[in-house]
Amino acid sequence: MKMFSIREENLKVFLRELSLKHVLIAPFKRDGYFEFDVLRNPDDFNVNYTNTRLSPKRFFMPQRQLVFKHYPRKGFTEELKENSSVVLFGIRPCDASALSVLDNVLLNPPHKDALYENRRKNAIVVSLSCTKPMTECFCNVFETGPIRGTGEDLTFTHTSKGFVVEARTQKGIAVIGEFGELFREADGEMLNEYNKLIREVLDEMGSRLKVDKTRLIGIEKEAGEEFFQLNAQRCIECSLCSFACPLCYCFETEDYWEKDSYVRFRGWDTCISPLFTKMASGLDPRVTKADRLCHRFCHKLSRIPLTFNAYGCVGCGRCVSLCPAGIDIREVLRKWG
Amino acid sequence: MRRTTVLLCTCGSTLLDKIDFDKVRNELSKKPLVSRVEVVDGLCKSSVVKNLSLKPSERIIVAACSSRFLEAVFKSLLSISNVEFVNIREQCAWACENKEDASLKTIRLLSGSINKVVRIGLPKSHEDLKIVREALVIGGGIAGVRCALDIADAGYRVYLVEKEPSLGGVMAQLDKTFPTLDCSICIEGPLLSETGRNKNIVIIPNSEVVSVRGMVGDFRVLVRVNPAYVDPEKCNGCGECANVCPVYQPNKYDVNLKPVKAIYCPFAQAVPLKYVINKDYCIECGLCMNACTRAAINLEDKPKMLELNVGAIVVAVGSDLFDPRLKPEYHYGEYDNVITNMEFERIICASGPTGGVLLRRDGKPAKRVAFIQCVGSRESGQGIEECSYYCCAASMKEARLILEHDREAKVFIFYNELRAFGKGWEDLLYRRCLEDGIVFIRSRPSEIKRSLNGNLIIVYEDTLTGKRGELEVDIVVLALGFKPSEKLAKLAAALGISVDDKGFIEEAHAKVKPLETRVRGIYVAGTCHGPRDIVESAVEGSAAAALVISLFRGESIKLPETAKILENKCTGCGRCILMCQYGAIIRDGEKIRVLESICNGCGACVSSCPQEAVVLGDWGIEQLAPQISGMLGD
Amino acid sequence: MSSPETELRRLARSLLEKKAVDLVIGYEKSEAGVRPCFISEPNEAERLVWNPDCRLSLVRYLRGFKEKRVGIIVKGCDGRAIVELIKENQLDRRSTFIIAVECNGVYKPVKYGSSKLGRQIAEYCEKCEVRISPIRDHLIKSDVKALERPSPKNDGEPLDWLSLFRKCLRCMACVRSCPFCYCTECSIEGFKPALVHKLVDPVELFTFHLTRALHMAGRCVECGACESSCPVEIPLTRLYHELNEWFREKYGYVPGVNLEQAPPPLVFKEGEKP
Amino acid sequence: MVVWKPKIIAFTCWCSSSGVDQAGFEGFKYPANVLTVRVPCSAIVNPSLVVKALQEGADAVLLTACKPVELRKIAPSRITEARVSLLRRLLNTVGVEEDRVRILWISSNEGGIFASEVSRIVEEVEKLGPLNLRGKMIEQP
Repeated sequence: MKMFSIREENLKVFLRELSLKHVLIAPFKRDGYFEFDVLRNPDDFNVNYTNTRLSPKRFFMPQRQLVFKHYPRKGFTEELKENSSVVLFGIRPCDASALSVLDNVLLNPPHKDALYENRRKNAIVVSLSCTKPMTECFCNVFETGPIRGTGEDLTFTHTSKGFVVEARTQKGIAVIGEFGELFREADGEMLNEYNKLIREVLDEMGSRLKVDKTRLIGIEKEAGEEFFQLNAQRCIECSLCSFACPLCYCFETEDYWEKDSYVRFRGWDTCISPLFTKMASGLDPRVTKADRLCHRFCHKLSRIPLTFNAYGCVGCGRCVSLCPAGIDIREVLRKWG
Repeated sequence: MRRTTVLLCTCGSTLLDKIDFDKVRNELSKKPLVSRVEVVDGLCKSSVVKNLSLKPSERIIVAACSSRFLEAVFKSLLSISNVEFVNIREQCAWACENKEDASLKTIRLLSGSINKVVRIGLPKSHEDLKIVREALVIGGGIAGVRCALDIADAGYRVYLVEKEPSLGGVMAQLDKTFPTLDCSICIEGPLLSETGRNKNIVIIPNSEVVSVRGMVGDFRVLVRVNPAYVDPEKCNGCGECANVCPVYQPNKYDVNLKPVKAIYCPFAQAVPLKYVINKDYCIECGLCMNACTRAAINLEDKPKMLELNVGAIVVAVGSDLFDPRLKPEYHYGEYDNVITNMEFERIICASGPTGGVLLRRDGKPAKRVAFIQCVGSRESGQGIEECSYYCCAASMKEARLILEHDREAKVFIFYNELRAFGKGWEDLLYRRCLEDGIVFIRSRPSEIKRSLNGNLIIVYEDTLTGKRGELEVDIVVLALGFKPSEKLAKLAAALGISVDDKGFIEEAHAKVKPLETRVRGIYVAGTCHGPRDIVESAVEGSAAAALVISLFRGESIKLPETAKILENKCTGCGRCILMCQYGAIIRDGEKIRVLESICNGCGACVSSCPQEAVVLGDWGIEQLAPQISGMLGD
Repeated sequence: MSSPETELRRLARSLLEKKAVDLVIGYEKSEAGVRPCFISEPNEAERLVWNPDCRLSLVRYLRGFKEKRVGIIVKGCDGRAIVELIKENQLDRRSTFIIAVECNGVYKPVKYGSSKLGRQIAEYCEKCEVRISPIRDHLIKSDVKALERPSPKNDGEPLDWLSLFRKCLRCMACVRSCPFCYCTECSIEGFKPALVHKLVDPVELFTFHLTRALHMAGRCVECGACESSCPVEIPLTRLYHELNEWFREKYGYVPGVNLEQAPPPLVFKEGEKP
Repeated sequence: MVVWKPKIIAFTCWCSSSGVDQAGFEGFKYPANVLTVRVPCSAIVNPSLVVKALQEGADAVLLTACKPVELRKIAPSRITEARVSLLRRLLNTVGVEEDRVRILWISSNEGGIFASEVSRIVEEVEKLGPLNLRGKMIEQP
């Protein structure tokens, strides 16, 4: 795809223009750490932001959303409101890649998820490359970063002379076209710096963790492994890893009645919860914590790859950093990768 | 699916201009789960309710007047448990300024109740308790005997447990009763022998209650029967054994004033009239065994444990009296001629140690006698703070007995307030005392001194005149107040009932449940729950019997709703125990248990449990939270 | 004099060698910092560490080992939690070997996307008055001086709790990490959607947090397990502290400092002013 | 324009509930936005329910109970008293006016007191304004 560039001082202009035409969501600092939210003032955006503590998946899969209402004397009404087009600016390549995995899972016919599609179809995803990956990051393992991911429409990379912009999809090209006066083609000097940057960052990260991904498929056979038993002792069964993960997409539904209608909501669920697989009969195929923990890793590293041809982990490092008990997926990768 | 029906009552069309029933009906019909909304006139008429053809499985919301009026109608007509009552008359129609407000409030209240009623499970199979129609009366004094006789006469079996060898209690020890000066044992004696003859009464003398399990209708009571060393089945009370017995002991019946043999029968009118051995004095010489023609004596007798299964218990164990040694200024136990009123009763009694002649300990006749009232009552610190009820009348009676024996005698009564409130007390006691020249001195004497000739000198200040004085007398009688014993507290603990701050047994309610205790099925009579006289004790014995009989007359007991612990949830943290003011929740090993017979259903435990492992009827978060949501959801 | 860490390792090793305990719960080093570890072999004792990153209370793990004799490393607050748990009949004192380590305060955790520079002492440690567990079988004194406690700040300044609650994900990390959340069915998890639904309705976060606060009132030992586990850094300990203060004022009750002092029933005596 | 009226939930114990009935019976009028929830005893009201009521849109919550001195040693409503005090402290901390939760001593024959107290409280809550927790918890500032 074509490489463009935008000058540093024009970024704010671009953001302001974007926010006038679209709902602009970008990370900015609130209470000490960065979070995605509607960016009202482009000055709040800081190019040197660290990745957001919580993943941006909630803009496409809210923690809880209405599926339908049913009125006793009228029938069903589906709650598919037309969304205004959303621009997610400043997403990191890992999180953008997570969106492409989600697309793979949720937009593949015949099992299309209408609620997800409704939010996703008009969204424009603009990533900003990581040039200083955090210590928890291991996106190099799954090739989901740090410079380029797999789900972006546009990829911005910060160099000393401005931003190198790569249009990755037709949607991306359309955005460049829309704000043509701000962008120009990237010159050779800039591209050289860009390529050098890619090499440097990848080298730095590669030295941290090297994994032979083809071997990961075999984890499933190791389910009884002591490793999981040990970590299960530690696990406190909060659902933080799943909630923080940019591509944990398991959901559950809840039905109840309100003033004049029955409603169905759906929202995030987590396979770490002891209730996740518990059936009404009392049967539970994953009784122990170790079973559930193993399942989580197997699903991400072996089952999703087998079914959707992509990994269920993008190496963002959120679960590693946030787990109160210090359970670390990198240990799994080291052990079996 | 179970149907949910809303019944709106127009209260004889009187509410039509207060509430817009059409609007209410329309709004409610829109709601999920509501299958039927009916506007009817007069739900208090059973014909109206019958016409609605309600089914037992239906959930019903009754919007009408106060549930106090309607609950009975619905309970008697239908076996529907899921009925919710909403008061739209007193709380909506009559309390709101206008029709619009009242209608809105009606809709809101009903929305809440609809949300609540669907959260109530299927009717619980209410297992009624079967009643064991036998009663236990603890204590064979006048209250216990009266009670046992009344229950027995109604046709129910009664176990009468008495710690002494004979029934009778304090009344049997008294010489005369006030105000009529009737002979005490002459009145009580026939009652005692009637009790002994009654086929429905099982007298268990020499015994005490050790523990109680179970609840109303089905108590299991463990009784320890202390050894009498004489088989009551064989003993015919001939007294041959006592004749040969070489050892004397003080007789408790005579307040230790008169000796009796170590094998003895406490008094002539004793019921049962059987001999017993006091092992503290018996030297095991075996003479009695030889004398007994029926081989009734067994010196190796051991205590026996007896388990009784009864449906109700009456506690009538009486109370102790204040220990006058705690008042050193009166020198009781030190000065021979300072005696208690119980000792006086035995001395003045014809069957007593002196054959009814009032003598000083040195054998001289007593000519001047003083009574000191309120010893151990009506003062803080020692004794009890309240009036002991009986003693003014008792001392006046005793004063008159002295004069009956000896017209020349001089009697003084040191009183604080003279309380002659009972039937006949004023005319038959007080007036006659005045006429007889008994001197009343309003004072609480500060000290009793002893002069060289052995006479006693009472130091006092007359609080009417303010003058200090000293009075020389032969004998001082201390009118002792009641003082509940520690044994009573132990018994209460075994029974699971509570005692008040003075140590008397506490009533379930001082005004409206005066004879019931906090444990359903356990009643109280006589002086063990406060100072009383003979009349009141007998009244209470009969009244407690009536309560027992009415309990036994019913087929089964409908227990009020009590808290229940969901054992699969309960972690045993004990916060409910901490909260229960009735002491109805206990730790039973690893588990927590609700004592249903004590639980009052206040629900303090329900709201103290962090995970709703205690439930009480339909008043949990599970029902109330949706109710609130429904009310506020507009 | 040996460092606390060395002493700790030696003690754990000897306890395991003598079979005085089946298991020692302590902290070990992990790639991201420090994490709980469960040691049952004497030679594994070398893994144990002790430093100001050992913040997560290990007491909550005790309920997983009810059948075993457990040695546990506790800070002052964790020891107080044990005291309260014994009072609540949740812990067998005899099967627990309490290794008290003098605590000089722990660091605030460094979470995803926040700066690692300038480690700060956790806010709840600033208020802490019990640095050594009141209940213990062995005491390990600290050789380092206490972490610098900045003079308590923000105390007078009320927080905007509603907007803090709004950030909550209801991931249940606060509940799951808490030594006291041993209920078989958490009332605010949404099994029975009476108080809060299983799927979080944002307005229900108010009920969620207030209910939890009410359940913690008079029990919370302010160990900060909830706060340090929270992904959105809600200072829950400060909220619970406020309710503990109520208990201290009304009943003179401070949770966890005295095993003999029974928790007060939530009742006002006659004449007491509410 | 719709005039805002506060919504108030009143948990009424058995005794005070018949006091509320008496208020209507004697013809005392009080604001219609006071909605009663009948419970056997005030002590059964879990403080979480009060919180829930505020969350669901109540602007204030009342607990009516028997005055403890009327009873003897045992008075479950003293538990309620203590709980309300604790809850008020909590609400105060999180920035909700504590006067939105109150306890009222109402016995069976005090319908008149109920009516007048409730009217006064409604006025006070009107001065406090709407609580609107839903707005505060969901909408961004």
